[in-house]
Amino acid sequence: MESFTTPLLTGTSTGAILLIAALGLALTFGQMGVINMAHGEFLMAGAYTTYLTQQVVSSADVSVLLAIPVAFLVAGLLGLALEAGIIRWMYHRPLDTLLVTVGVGMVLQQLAKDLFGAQGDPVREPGWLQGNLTVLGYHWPYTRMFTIVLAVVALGGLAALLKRTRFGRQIRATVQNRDLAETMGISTRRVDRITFFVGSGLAGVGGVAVALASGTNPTLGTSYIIPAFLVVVAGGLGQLRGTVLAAWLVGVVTAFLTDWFSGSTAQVITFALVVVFLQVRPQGLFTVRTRGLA
Amino acid sequence: MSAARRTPLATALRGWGGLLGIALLALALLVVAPAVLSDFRLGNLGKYCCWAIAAVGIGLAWGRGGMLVMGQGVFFGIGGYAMAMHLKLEAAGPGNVPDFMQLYGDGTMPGWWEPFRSGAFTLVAIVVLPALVALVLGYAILKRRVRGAYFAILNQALAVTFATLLVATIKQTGGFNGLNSFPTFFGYNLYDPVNKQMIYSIAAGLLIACLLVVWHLGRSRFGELLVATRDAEERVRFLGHDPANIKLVAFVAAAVMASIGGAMFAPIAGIISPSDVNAAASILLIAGVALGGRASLLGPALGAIAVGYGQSALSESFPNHWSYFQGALFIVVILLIPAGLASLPPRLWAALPRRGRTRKAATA
Amino acid sequence: MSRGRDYLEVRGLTVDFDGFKAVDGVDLTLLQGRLHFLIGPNGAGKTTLVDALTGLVPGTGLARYGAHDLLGLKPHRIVRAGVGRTFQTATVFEELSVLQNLDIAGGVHRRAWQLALPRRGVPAYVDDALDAIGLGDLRDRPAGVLAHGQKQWLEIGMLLVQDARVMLLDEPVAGMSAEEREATGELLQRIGRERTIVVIEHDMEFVRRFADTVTVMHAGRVLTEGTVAEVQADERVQEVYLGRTTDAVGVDPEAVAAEAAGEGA
Amino acid sequence: MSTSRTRLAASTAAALAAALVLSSCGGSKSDDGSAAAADSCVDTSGDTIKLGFLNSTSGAMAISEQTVRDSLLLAAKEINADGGILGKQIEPVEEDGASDPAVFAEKIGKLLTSDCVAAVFGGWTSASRKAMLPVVEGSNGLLFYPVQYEGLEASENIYYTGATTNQQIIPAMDFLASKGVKTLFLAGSDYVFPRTANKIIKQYAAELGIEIVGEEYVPLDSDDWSTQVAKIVKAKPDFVFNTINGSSNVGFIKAYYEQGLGPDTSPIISVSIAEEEAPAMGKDVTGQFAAWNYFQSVETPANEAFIEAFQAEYGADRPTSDPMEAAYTSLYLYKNIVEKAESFDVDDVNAASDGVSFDAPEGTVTIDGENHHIAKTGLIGRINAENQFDVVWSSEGPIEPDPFLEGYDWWDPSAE
Repeated sequence: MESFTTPLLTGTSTGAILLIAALGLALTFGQMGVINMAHGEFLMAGAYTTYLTQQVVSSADVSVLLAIPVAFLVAGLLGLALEAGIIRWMYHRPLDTLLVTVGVGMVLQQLAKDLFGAQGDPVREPGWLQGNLTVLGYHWPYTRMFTIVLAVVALGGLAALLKRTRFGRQIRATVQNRDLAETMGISTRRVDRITFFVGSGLAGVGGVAVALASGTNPTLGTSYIIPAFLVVVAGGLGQLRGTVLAAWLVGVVTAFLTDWFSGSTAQVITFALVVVFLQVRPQGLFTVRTRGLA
Repeated sequence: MSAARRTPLATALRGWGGLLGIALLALALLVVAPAVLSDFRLGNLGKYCCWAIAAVGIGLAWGRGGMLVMGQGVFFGIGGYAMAMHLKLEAAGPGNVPDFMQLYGDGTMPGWWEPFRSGAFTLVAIVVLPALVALVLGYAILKRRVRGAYFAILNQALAVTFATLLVATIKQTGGFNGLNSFPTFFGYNLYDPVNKQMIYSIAAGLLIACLLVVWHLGRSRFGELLVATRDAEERVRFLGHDPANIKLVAFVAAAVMASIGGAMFAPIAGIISPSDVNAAASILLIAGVALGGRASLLGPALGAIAVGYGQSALSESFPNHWSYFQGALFIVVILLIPAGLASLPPRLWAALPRRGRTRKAATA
Repeated sequence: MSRGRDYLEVRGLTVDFDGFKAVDGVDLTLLQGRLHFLIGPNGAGKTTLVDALTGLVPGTGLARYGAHDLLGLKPHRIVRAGVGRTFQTATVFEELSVLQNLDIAGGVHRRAWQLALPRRGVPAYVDDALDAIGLGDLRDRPAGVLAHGQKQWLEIGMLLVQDARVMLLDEPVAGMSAEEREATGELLQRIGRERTIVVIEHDMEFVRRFADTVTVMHAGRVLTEGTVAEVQADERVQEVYLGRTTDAVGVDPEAVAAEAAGEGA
Repeated sequence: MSTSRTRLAASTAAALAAALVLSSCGGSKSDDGSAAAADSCVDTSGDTIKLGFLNSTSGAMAISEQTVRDSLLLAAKEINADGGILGKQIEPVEEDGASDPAVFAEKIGKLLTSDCVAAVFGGWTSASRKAMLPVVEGSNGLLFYPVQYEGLEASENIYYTGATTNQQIIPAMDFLASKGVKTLFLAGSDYVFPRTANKIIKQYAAELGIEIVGEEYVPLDSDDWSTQVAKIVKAKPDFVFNTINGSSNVGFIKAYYEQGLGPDTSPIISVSIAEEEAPAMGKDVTGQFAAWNYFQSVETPANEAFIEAFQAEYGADRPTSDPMEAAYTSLYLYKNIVEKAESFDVDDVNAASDGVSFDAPEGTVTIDGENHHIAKTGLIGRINAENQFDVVWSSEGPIEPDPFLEGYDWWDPSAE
């Protein structure tokens, strides 16, 4: 039983971090078609924000909770700056956005190295997250369970924003038909900016979860960005349900493979599985337009 | 209708111009460089040439075919490791296994190493292996109409996976350390400066050869079709072509060139390791192509050489800032001069006020 | 090839978008040598019908041309089978010259390996098409600088080069001046003798002037079919375009606007 | 006309191919693989001598390697102040290895053949050393490598001033045996050093009667250890042998404590956590162990002087660690060999190196002229509340280096 519960639970919490990272991407990539390769670095920024919050507010009990909105804000503002400074000039060149943001990611990574050192800094978990819960033989750390809670909150918040608010309707209208939305009096520029802010902010929240799970280091974004993109791709665009399922599956499958073989083999097989999956279900991967074939 | 008459001439000139450019580069690389550079600098230039060979392929796949091949390190690695395996076996001598297998493993050699004892097999494998991998992978991805960002992401994921696989297979591929210590190259002593120069010449020659191939493809109907596919893939479908096939050809060609570059890189650098083929290495290749001009003929090659040189030179003077330079390079080039440096001279040329031209137009 | 032997037969063609039937059980027989016009209000399913016939959207039923059922083929195979189309907004390769645009369409005349060769001279089929569309003087101009109407002609020329026996043209004269329309109509009549040509059109003037057969579509179905006079006399057609005179059949505000813009230019 | 153009292209290609064949024929094929090295270009005529310092000051390894660079510069400064080597002032030529083995290979080539330095000091990862090895052998140069490594190597052109396996891994195992450890769990990064170390550990454990109850690896850059740590929890080993590299340690330590493990249940003995790393683990690691040959807490006069000089130069908060000390020592050892040989020539240096010793901060070290390693004392430290290491065990005097473990009859290199 333990050999089953351990990977299932660790995989679920890994999937939760992946989900928070992927949610932001699903928003900026899925809704806006912008491929932000610096998203991983926003995650890293969120992690360092957690660290810095802890430097200022020394009580770990409070600082981590405080770090969640602050990290959202920091990463969100970074995203806003990126959108306003670079991406908005490039909406018609999505592939090029990808490369520009690779460059932005490099700069942010080096900046983090220069500011905080390459070694990485520790983040203490709050007292109320110390300890673990024994589930069928697996000592499930509270911090890991907390990432799941965080993911659920992020998911719920995003879903509520998209489905229940006026702004959410504006986003959806803009995605479906930009010109029409504009004629209806929606400021699509504003929608773009806010979407990017929220999507990037979610990465910051993911960073808090990462910081709690494994501390900070300048390159932590690179290990999440590709899996997160694979999650968005496999989940299908504009589909929160798909993203959730894909994140959970990638997390759990990787955990089981890690358990059975090794971490490296797990990475390789997971990638192969995603490619094979795309062979079977490429839906959402392409859109065919008619009338004006542009 | 002077325009109508002049344009074919201009087109012809462009064809000649490309050839002239290649000839000048050949002169610079094969004649001038060996004469003026020290052995050490020439070796470095040889390394840049290997990257440039891969970059020429990227120019074809990305610049002309619109496929952002962010995982060319994989093919670079296939060629590099194939060559390195042969050189390791050559160093081990007939019947012996490479030294690292005795150190890290149990001294037995995996069966798939055995054919690489043959130099001929290795040379064939350097071309055929990447072609096969690119064919299978490209077929799976491109036929499913995966393109744009998805294609790029899957490619990069592939590079990450490939590097992970290499690091994890210590007994088979040397792991993180990669393969190194090659005393000889097809029997030629690699420590001998004369032979080093010879290997440099081969790399530079192969670069020129790849440029000629791309020059030719650019003038061919395939070249036109490839550009057309990049600009309007669906439209090409309604010309009776399967765009996937057209892109597949370019993808395979780019893979083979990357592999050739990697194969020369191993003996010149004296090492091939996961860090030469991972996602970061793949992105560095893209940086050169973007800088030089992705869709131009010489741009990718010159850009790759420039980035290689920049990395050596800048890391000598500003060790900590190479990452900033590289990041800034992406941002500035892609944002402001997406067609790369190759696009600047024509633009400057066009911006210059020229009386001669106006007069000509007036009389026409 | 003798007149009238070649034809495209459509039986029970249905295109279903998640329960919404954009094309619903359409039967059509399109004969060689005639100019067929497909009219109907916006959303009638005209373009979707053409999309289905050219493999752009999946359809069920039968669309037989020669030995092929088009519905089972991929787009490029359909083209190779001799069925070509144009789009509402002209899509030519703007950076390539007129000549290169025509040449690039000549894939059916070449084997795959020949693609690796550079162009040498101008093939006869390209020259012929160039003459037919009357752009000989502009052959070396980049297609991007052509006027709107010239782009449409170039697209028709590309269909000629690719040897399309069946041409499905989506509003080829939209935005053209009166003279250009006339020239286009004559061009279609000329090349239509040996081909099966289907034109989706809103401009009734143009339809009246050149149509041999008119098919009226409404809500995914064929409403009626016949000569211009027959169709105009049909009560159901008038009902579909309720509140308008028969003269304006098929003219919707968008088309009027486009027309005005075209004439103004 | 277009036909003639194509012909021209074809003939150009043919001409190039011919040129290639010719250039290949120009290569000289020597009979054997022996190095046909160029003559040394080292300039010993002036009153300075150039030495190359090759460390990564950028990339992932920069944080570690910068500390080595600092120690080397300190040693150079001290030696210069003391009159230099054979009366010549050291002129350091600094290069960045950029954490990339290929760059190390390129840069050491530059230092040896272009800058003409007399010797190079640096390298950290095994990959960087393996990449430099053929270059330094090819040009018959000298490299001083200051980091503990997986052994199984001895080059005429490299001096290894860090520990080989019988000076770190084997003492650690002796220590575990002395503590009565019966079960051991192996956790490492998925690369050469941990794999090789664990191969040795497993064979020696069999000899010592210690049972290996698990062996897990994660990729070098991975932070997620929860699955593997769950296996440790299940196996309940007496000790965990940690060969994890770099920042992966943070994730490991985190998961280890979170799942309820600690020094009182299954303590960890590490071979890569030193003074620099201990405070960066995010957990209080007091009570855990590490095996090295030097700790900042070592009480020798030389160490007192070293720490004082280092902190005066770089700040009182800077800790000193084993690789830093080994780098510092390497420059002094080089000075001593050169002054014994009275020559900077590589062959003269090699001829004189056997038995040369230095009173290093870790204690007296002596060069073995046979394998170019140095005799060092094995130490086990236990982390205290100040993140310093209390020495709790020490080998009986310096251990003679034995990189190929020839003196250990339980060692079978071809076994799994």
